[in-house]
Amino acid sequence: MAVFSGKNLSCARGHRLIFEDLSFEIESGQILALTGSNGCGKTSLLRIMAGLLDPFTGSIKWNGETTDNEFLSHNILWMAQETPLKPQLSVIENLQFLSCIMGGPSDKADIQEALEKAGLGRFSHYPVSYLSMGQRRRTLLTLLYLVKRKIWLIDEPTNHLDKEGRDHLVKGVSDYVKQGGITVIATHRPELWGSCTILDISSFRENAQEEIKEAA
Amino acid sequence: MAVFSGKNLSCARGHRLIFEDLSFEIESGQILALTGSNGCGKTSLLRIMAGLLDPFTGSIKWNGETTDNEFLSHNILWMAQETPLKPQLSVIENLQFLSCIMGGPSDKADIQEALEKAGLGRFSHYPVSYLSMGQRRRTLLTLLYLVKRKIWLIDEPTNHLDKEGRDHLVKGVSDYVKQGGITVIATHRPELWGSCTILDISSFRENAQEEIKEAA
Amino acid sequence: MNHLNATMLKDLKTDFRHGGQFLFLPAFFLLIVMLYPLGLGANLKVLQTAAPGLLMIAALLASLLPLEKLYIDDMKDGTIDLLMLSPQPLSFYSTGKILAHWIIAGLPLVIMSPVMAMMMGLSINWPDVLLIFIPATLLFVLIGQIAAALSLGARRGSVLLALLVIPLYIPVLIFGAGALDLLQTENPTKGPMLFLWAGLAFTLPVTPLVTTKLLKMQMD
Amino acid sequence: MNHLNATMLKDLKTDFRHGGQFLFLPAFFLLIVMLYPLGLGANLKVLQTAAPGLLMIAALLASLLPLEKLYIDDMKDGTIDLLMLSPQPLSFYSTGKILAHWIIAGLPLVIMSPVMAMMMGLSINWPDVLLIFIPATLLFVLIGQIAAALSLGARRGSVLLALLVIPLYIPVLIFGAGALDLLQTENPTKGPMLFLWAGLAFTLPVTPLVTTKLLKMQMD
Amino acid sequence: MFGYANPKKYKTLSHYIFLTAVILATLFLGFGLYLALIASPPDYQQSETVRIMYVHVPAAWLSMFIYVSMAVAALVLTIWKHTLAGFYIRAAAPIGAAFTAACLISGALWGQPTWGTWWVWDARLTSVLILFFLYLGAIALNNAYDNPDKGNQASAWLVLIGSVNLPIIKFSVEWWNTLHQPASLTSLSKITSPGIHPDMLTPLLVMAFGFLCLYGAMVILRLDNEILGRKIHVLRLRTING
Ligand code: HEM
Ligand SMILES: Nc1ncnc2c1ncn2[C@@H]1O[C@H](COP(=O)(O)OP(=O)(O)OP(=O)(O)O)[C@@H](O)[C@H]1O
Ligand SMILES: Nc1ncnc2c1ncn2[C@@H]1O[C@H](COP(=O)(O)OP(=O)(O)OP(=O)(O)O)[C@@H](O)[C@H]1O
Ligand SMILES: [Mg+2]
Ligand SMILES: [Mg+2]
Repeated sequence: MAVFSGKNLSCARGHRLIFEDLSFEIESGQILALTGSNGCGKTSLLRIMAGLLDPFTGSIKWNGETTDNEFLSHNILWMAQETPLKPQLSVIENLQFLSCIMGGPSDKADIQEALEKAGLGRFSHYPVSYLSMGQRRRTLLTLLYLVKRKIWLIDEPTNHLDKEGRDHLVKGVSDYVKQGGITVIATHRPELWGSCTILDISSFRENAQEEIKEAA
Repeated sequence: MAVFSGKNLSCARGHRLIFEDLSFEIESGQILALTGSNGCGKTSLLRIMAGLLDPFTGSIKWNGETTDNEFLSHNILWMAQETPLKPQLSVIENLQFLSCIMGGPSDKADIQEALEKAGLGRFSHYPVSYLSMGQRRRTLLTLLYLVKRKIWLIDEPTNHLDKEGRDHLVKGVSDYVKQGGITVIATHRPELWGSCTILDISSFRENAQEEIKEAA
Repeated sequence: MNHLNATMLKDLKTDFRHGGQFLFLPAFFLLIVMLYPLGLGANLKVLQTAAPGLLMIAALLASLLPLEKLYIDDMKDGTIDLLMLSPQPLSFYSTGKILAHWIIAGLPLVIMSPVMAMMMGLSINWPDVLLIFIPATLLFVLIGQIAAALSLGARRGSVLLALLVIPLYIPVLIFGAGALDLLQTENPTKGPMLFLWAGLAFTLPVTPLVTTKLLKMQMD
Repeated sequence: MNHLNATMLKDLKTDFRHGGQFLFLPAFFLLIVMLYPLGLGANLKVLQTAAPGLLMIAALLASLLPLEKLYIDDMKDGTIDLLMLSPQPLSFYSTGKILAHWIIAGLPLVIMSPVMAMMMGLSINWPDVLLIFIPATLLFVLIGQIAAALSLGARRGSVLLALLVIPLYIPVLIFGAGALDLLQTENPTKGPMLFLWAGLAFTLPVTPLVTTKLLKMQMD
Repeated sequence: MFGYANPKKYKTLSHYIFLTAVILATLFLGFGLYLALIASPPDYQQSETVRIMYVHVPAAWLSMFIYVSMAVAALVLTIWKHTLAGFYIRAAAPIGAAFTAACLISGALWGQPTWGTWWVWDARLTSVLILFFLYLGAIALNNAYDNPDKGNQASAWLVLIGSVNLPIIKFSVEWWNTLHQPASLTSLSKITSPGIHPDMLTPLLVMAFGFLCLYGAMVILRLDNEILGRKIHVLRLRTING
């Protein structure tokens, strides 16, 4: 049973301490939902988990061993709050590039198939700048089915999605964890994700949020 | 009693007809919630209402008269899906600029006050690039209280907001319509907005979604 | 505070905080001017003959560089939508943009130009240099603004931008370099300089109106 | 398909669809070269002495202009985050970037260079011109990449970029212009040209590694 | 050697170095100035203006020496990740820039009477100017990041890359024929027979050593400041936390 955990994490951004002394532990087959008020550090924690941000103290472990680049780059699927799609390129071109750098297939046919499944088949040759916000997010989410990784880190994925899209995503995540995946989701609606562990980050702030005057 | 209405609207984007023969009518004191699946044309309809996009057919009326630029620019408050904040400028500088171009106050003191009310007081001198997504949206929403207009057009405002932020916004909107305002909201969660008229745009598509092949 | 000020302030501040064009462009100007003696060898004679053209090209580049990004940010993040719905006229906005652009990309060069001219061995009075550089930089900025607004919504916008702006810049470049050149010789006919000012007199009032129209046209 | 191809394709396509540097830069090169005869009054003698420096400066500027935007988009929209978490090494990405940059800003100039040299009255064989322009444009691109990666996460990135890149460009400029100049005289020592190739041999393998390191450093 | 790369151990040592450096600098600069301005003879060609040399040449040497020392520190920082090396770059860069400016300004002042011009675009002068820009770039990079460690790392890379400029400065007078004087003192071939009169050589060397001590004192002061600044940065984060 694989365990993904973090111990005594604290996080500093700019000149402020965002949260402190936070620990979590999650096993394969589980969903961890990060909640908390705006600006409490959900995104920051996800970045720390992905190794994109150095924690101020503490460390992230996989089966008890500190995660290194090698591990992270083969096992993490990272999906940020913003979409890394290039507006000038077509949907399929974007996905080819993204899937390729994430180590998935970069064959047109495979990607077209995934797009069909997500109901975006007919848009595959549209430049992304023509898509509505929800369509962009859906485009990005098809990556979940193209790339195979052990850990999904997803930041507020339901924004911009309609009801059907949300349901589809929730089902995707629950299928994935059923097969032994680990998912961490930052979300303002933990109730969507069924039986998940909830970690409220707001409670690790205390007076960390005090402001320091700072030149803009 | 003022009436904001649209008749026989249809909308073309790129080479496709998005929706067809759509009409709506809304009186002061009411909320109209635009719903529908991703890409059905909510944002497009809002843009048509604001005069930012020409309808393919039909027109928008205010008390029976077709709206013109003069009317629109004095009576519409437009809040898009993306935030027009400049990451390099501080929160207060951004709001000064936005409030100024929307004809609101551009005094530092006024804006600081509005920020305090929104719970963002301590961030006023932060560059926007330091803010979390939710904090950015909250910043933008303070404009609702700085600028006085007859019609609010808001596109999916609850994205990125935490529970408290959502409640605050819902309350703001309901207070506004109680005082005779008109609000049109594009949303995937109509249930949030209490007693509102729901307009499902998906139902005006029929075969409008037929695709026309197009060079990327 | 109105639109015009607000826009100008916003642009200047944004640049100051982030892009730093206001520092970049003069540094760039200086460095380019420095490159020539290096590239051409320290042969003063050659340098002098090349100088007018080189100075003008440096000024041209300084106005050209910020063009591409001029309206893009405001377009992408929806600021222009808000401006369309503003009670104040849109031409305030374009005028603010023009002023900010010139303050960043023109003014510093104008101030530096007499020194640069001296460094390149030109023997011209500084008021004359200013009389050439002021209209030239303004023209570069104004023409650039029109081209930027024109190419904004278009597919392959920047290709268009390049294709539009270069032909329009050439006359300014030729008259500017010509004026500098003539002033240096014994025979200072002021013809080219007058052309520059005439061009400016025509372009200055028209540009805010044209860019405003173009911006409106780009909406959809 | 790997990272390298994917990145290169993405950059080329994006530029082709939108940025249009691939058209702008050659046009610009041509313009600069065309301008000098205008400014210098078609005096072939002067033109010839100035030509080597001018050609090199034009090539330098062409590589410099796209630098500012090179990594910014990928940084802003989170593409670089994804790359950090990619199973393939990040140096593939930087190599792809370098290639795309050179194809856009170097290759066209290399192809045009013999003609340009001829237009400016230089009497050099075209293979020799190529032997100078290939390493020179490559060096401009490589050094530029390092500077771009270095100034990426910094405040006032673009000022920094100019400040960083131009001092590093100067040796290439001096040797490049020197080599063109020497080839034209009776006394064709190949010294400067060898310096260029030696510089390239050193810089080429190092650059992808250095930019990779720098990109990693920029993360937070 | 890296024992002192620990800021704490360094602290005790630095105090003594600082004191010695200040004392030596005062002595040597005082004596050197006396020799340079009063005791040494005017040049037979350049008469009194030759005295500019006693500032110009030491400043030129130091501008290069400091850069070399920064390059070594940069290497240490990028390879062994010793924080102190980063602090050193931060501390040394502005001083190096100042000495380079002194070299440029004194050179220009000297150029006016001897060459009849303040400035020519020859390789030596230009490469010193580039050195000056490199210093400015390093300073700018140091301060361009929210996280000072990032600033140090970025700056270290620039210093490393920029060090290609050093041989160009050094050998510019030999590779290109220029107006500027070739090195008569520090050139390898002439080491056995310095082409400079001992009456001028002594004050020059005394001044140079005085400059070096002055630099030592200044850099240590600035290093201490950097270390304190870092402590403040960390303390700030901690105290906010209560
Ligand atoms: C801004 C202008 C100048 C700059 C940037 C400059 C730069 C330098 C540099 C870097 C050195 C150190 C050379 C080495 O150790 O290899 C140096 C040395 C020297 N410079 Fe200058 N210099 C300038 C102007 C002048 C002028 C006008 C003169 C006098 C005519 C002059 C005379 C000397 C002499 C005599 C040395 C000592 C050479 C030796 O014996 O090693 N310099 N200069
Ligand atoms: N600039 C454009 N050019 C061509 N087609 C466009 C353009 N913008 C949007 N479209 C198309 O118009 C349709 C409606 O887009 P719109 O943004 O109005 O959808 P929406 O209802 O707001 O969707 P969402 O819920 O995802 O925000 C989409 O199918 C989209 O592909
Ligand atoms: N680059 C940065 N520099 C300085 N401070 C930052 C930076 N990025 C984020 N912050 C601050 O860190 C805090 C946490 O940000 P984060 O993005 O992790 O919040 P979040 O929990 O994801 O919020 P949201 O729900 O709004 O997305 C915020 O208060 C924000 O102001
Ligand atoms: Mg977040
Ligand atoms: Mg929408």
